[in-house]
Amino acid sequence: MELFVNQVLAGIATGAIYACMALAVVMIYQAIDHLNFAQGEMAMFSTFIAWQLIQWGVPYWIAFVLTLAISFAGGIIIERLLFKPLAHAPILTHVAGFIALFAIINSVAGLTWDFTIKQFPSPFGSRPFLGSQLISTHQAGMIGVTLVLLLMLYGFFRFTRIGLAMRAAASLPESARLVGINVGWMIALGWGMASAIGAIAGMLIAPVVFLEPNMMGGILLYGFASAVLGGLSSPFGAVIGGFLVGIFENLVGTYIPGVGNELKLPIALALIVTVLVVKPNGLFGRTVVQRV
Amino acid sequence: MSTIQETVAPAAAARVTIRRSVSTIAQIVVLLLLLATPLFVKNFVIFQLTMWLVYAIAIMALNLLTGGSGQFSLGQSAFYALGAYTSAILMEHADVNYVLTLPASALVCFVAGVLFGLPALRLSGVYLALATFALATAMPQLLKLGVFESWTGGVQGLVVTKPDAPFHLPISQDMWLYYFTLLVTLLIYAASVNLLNSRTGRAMMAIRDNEIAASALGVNLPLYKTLAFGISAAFTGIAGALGAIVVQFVAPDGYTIQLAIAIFLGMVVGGVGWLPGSLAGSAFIVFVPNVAENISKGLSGAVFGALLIVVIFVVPHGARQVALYGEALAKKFLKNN
Amino acid sequence: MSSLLEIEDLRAYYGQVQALHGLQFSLEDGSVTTLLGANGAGKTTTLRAICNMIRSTGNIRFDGKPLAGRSTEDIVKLGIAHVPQGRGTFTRMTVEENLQLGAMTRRDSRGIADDVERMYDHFPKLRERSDQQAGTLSGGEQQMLAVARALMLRPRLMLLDEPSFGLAPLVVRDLFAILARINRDDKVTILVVEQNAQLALAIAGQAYVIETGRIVMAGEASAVADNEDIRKSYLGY
Amino acid sequence: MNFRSTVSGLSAALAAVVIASGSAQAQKQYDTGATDTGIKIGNIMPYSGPASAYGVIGKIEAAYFAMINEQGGINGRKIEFISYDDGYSPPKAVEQARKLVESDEVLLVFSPLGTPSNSAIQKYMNAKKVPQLFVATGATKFGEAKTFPWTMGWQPPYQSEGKIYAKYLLANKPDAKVAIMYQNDDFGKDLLKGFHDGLGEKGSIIVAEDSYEVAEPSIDSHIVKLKASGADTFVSITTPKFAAQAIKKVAELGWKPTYFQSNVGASVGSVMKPAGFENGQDVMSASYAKDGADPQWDNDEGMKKFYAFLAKYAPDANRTDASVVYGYGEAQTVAQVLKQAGDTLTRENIMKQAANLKDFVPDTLLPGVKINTSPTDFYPIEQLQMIRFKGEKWEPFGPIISGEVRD
Repeated sequence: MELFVNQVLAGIATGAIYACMALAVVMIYQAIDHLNFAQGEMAMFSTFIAWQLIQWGVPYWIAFVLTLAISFAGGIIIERLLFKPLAHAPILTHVAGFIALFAIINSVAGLTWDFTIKQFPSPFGSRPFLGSQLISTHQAGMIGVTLVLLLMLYGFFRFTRIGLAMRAAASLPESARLVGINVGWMIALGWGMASAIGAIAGMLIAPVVFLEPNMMGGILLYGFASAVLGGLSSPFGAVIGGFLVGIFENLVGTYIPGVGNELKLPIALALIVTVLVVKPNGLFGRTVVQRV
Repeated sequence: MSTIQETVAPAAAARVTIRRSVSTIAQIVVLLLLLATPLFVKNFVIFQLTMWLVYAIAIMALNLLTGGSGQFSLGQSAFYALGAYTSAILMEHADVNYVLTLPASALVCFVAGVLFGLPALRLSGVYLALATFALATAMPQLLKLGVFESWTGGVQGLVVTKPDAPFHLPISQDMWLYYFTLLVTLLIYAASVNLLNSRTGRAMMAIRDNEIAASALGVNLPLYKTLAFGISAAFTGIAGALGAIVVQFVAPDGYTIQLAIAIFLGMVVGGVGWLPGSLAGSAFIVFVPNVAENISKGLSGAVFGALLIVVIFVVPHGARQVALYGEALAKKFLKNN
Repeated sequence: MSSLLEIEDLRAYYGQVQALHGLQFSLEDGSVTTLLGANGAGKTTTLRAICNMIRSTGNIRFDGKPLAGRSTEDIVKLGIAHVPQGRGTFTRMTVEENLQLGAMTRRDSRGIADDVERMYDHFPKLRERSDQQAGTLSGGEQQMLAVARALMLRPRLMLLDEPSFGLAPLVVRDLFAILARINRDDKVTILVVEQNAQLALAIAGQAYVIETGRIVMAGEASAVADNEDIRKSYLGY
Repeated sequence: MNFRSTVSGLSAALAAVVIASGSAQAQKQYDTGATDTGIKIGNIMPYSGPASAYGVIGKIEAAYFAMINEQGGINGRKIEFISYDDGYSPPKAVEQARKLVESDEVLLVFSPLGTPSNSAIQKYMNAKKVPQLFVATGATKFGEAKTFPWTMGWQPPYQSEGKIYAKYLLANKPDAKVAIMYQNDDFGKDLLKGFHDGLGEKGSIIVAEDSYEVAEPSIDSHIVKLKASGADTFVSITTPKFAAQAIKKVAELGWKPTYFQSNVGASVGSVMKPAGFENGQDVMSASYAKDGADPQWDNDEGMKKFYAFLAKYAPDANRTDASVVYGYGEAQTVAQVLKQAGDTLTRENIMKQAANLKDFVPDTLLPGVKINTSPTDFYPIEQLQMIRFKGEKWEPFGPIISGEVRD
């Protein structure tokens, strides 16, 4: 029983990583209506920028804010330079563009900062949280930040006009144009926000997994899986999805005898696919009711 | 991501003959080049060309799935691996002749494809992308699994014996494998073309264009979508088997998500849904990395990415777009003469 | 009365195919005008060309200002509301959110809130369903929503593309009554494209008939309605 | 960055010497890839792809040969080092190996990286009788002189390392309860096997084993599970990132086991420092090379040469990266082989000389560790010394241990 509780707690701690990334995934999905395979690398790059600033002696929080601003601008620039010209290309061509972006960012980061792992500071420290050695103060802080971010996103999309306009631009670009929304800039803004949220995710994840150019490889898949499990249209669902994946994966690894440990990722993914077959919009995704 | 619509200007009836003759000439030229090139190059170039054909088959198989039925897969490496291992295990543990391992691989992969296609029926777009992505990630872990280690060689992989040319033909192993692979490629190409022109193919394409309308017309959606997955997997499996024989080695690390991504990129660069484009796409994934590393070792990934961006900026519809320009030029030329 | 919209020599293209061959017409401020024609005659294309949603050449002036070179969203900001074919409803959003979106170009939050109330008065069904996803509305309700959303812009010109399509006759009658009232009370100029010529002619002042991208007849709606050929082709008696 | 160092023309003076010494000329023997003026060496590295972290080995080797060339080459011959990228993909490795052998016509392929890539090309290299020298992996199978006489390893085989930990444990803590975490690949399984073999019939002291995948973002749950097994000894068969995560997590959990960390994950700069020095106290490992980040070697003759080399030829390289030290040591070893081969630059003689290294000591090896090979011993480095982490550095303790694969 103690092992079970421990694994659930460890799962929540790991799940916080996934939840963070899933939030960034949902953000970009809201903006461009599909997934960005280079998102993990963008987050990694942002984290390196923060790390570099800190190395240069910039205090953590100033570096944090600067990184957010740089990432936001970077996201917009990438959209304007790379994806706006492809606006009329087929969607699969966009996916190829994401892959190209992935390769470029990874390679440039590797050359600039090499591949040895770097320590990234945590603003929350890493002492036991409330006496539990399984969740550190950093991980608790990470969960806290994720939840705050979630509330802010919810408010943004739900209650602000620009949030509403972004949702409209993503779901029906042509209609959005007909109510006077500049769809192109909404998409760029979405990229900027997704990139900034990715940066937060990266800066929160790096103290746990250590910073290096390949740090996001595995995490992005988990982020996608969490977002899809929770529902791509629902930031709330994505966060819950992250924790569920973290916990479930640990339990599979611990309790399925024989292959459980070696196959915990495939089993977790198989479960997600099963969920999708039953609930194609994810656990918390809004079902689209359509009358013809 | 499920609807792929590439608009090709509908050719007027009068132009069709010219168009046909242009494409026939092009096909003959390509075929002659394919037949003759090995006679003039070094063995290692023949080996490269063989790998090029192998990946072209895999890309063709993905084209059949995506271009033919509108489904999307980032998990082709899984079927490629399955085919490779089936062939390797049969050859090394059961002494089966390498030629016979190809249909065996095809069969195994067909079954796997159908089994995977069933749950995939309910998924589309990003969901299908994730499911196939998951498959690609899971496959190397399955291959490493301790339970199968006596068969798969576990993390160490399996070494495969390279076949000699039959009938004491006086050609090198490499050249023989090249022509053997070429034959298989042509057979699969012909089969794919026929499939797309058949009732089945038309049903699949109807699904691609509009699922609801297709089902209203009486197309059995589940059957054809599953079938599309099965056939695509079978062809990919053959490519994997050939790859294993040519490389003489299979290991879990050879079939990671990187391979699935490469196959996908090959399809996009070649032009989605255009079978001959598979050759161009395959050339891109086999040769462009070499170009990239020649430009810069430290930044080879970045150079590759940049080249890829150049390609999709210039021809967002891939090699097919180039072919259409070429055809238009050829037509002009023919008319003026 | 002055012209609100003037169109000269409008040509439009879908890829290589030319869909409009030099249209010429104008709309008087405060009028209701209908554009009639068979399927594929170029009616929808004309509306899309006005909003610069397809490639076109020629002169289009709105309130004296040329529209050439303006993006769709800029044209909308000038006060042209376009209710597209298929209504363009944001099905994943609530009814209320759809109305808010209609007022995207406006800055007066007070006025917007008032207008939302006014729309609920116009269309009481929408008030009942204000928190529902728009996709759950019936076809007629969605059409009402589309018109209401367009009105939230406080447009000077409203373009309607086949508003009666797929609706029950009774619903269509309601809808056209409301359109007439909007034109009268709110002084909104209306250009309506219709297959249902009878209804359209009943509320319109002016009518144009378009065939394969060319205007073949123009005049007072009543005169057009009396024309023998038109009666045979479009009105069916 | 061009890795092909150009073959410079034969200097007039050198030509004169060669012509003058008629007897030497008579003994000259060349295979493809060697001439009076140069030697072509091929190499395969994962510059791109998942293992790109190791690409730096190739860069350092290229820099090393640039230095050799600047100092006049080896026996007057300039080294042309041709390095290709295989992206850690076995099929690509085969393609590149064939390109090196058949198109670039190199004399030997040196330091190709990774077990999968080397497994893929081993049969080809041996069939072609081209040396596959000093492969950059510790897999035990690359030292089988009888079956594959053209393939030789360099670093201590992972199995030897595993055996050394086992023997240490049996001698010092025979009643330990051992928990093992290993990377689920050739490296992890090889080292694990060595550990099992070393324990022999005392295998029952292992109470838990858990593998992890490199794709896993965090290994916390494995540690939690292993701790729950009640073990008092922890063997971490991990690469740097996971090694650091494990050291940190074990400390955070308040678990204080006797801790063994595999050598590949024991770098001061890229593991112990990020993990936190306070968390890594008393962790043990086994080592054969000096650590580039360890200040205790600042006045060491060998390391001074190494640092001077870095400063001049690879100023961008990160000296705390164990791969940098590794590349230097390997390159120095192959240079020694070529030196020994003299003017008989045949592939056969290269293998003969590679199998005839006697007490050779590259600058970067721990004091006392020597390279020895023989026609039946294709494992150049087989000696390791136990090390323990104290303060901010590794302290060697105990004797130099030989961990021959077969005993």
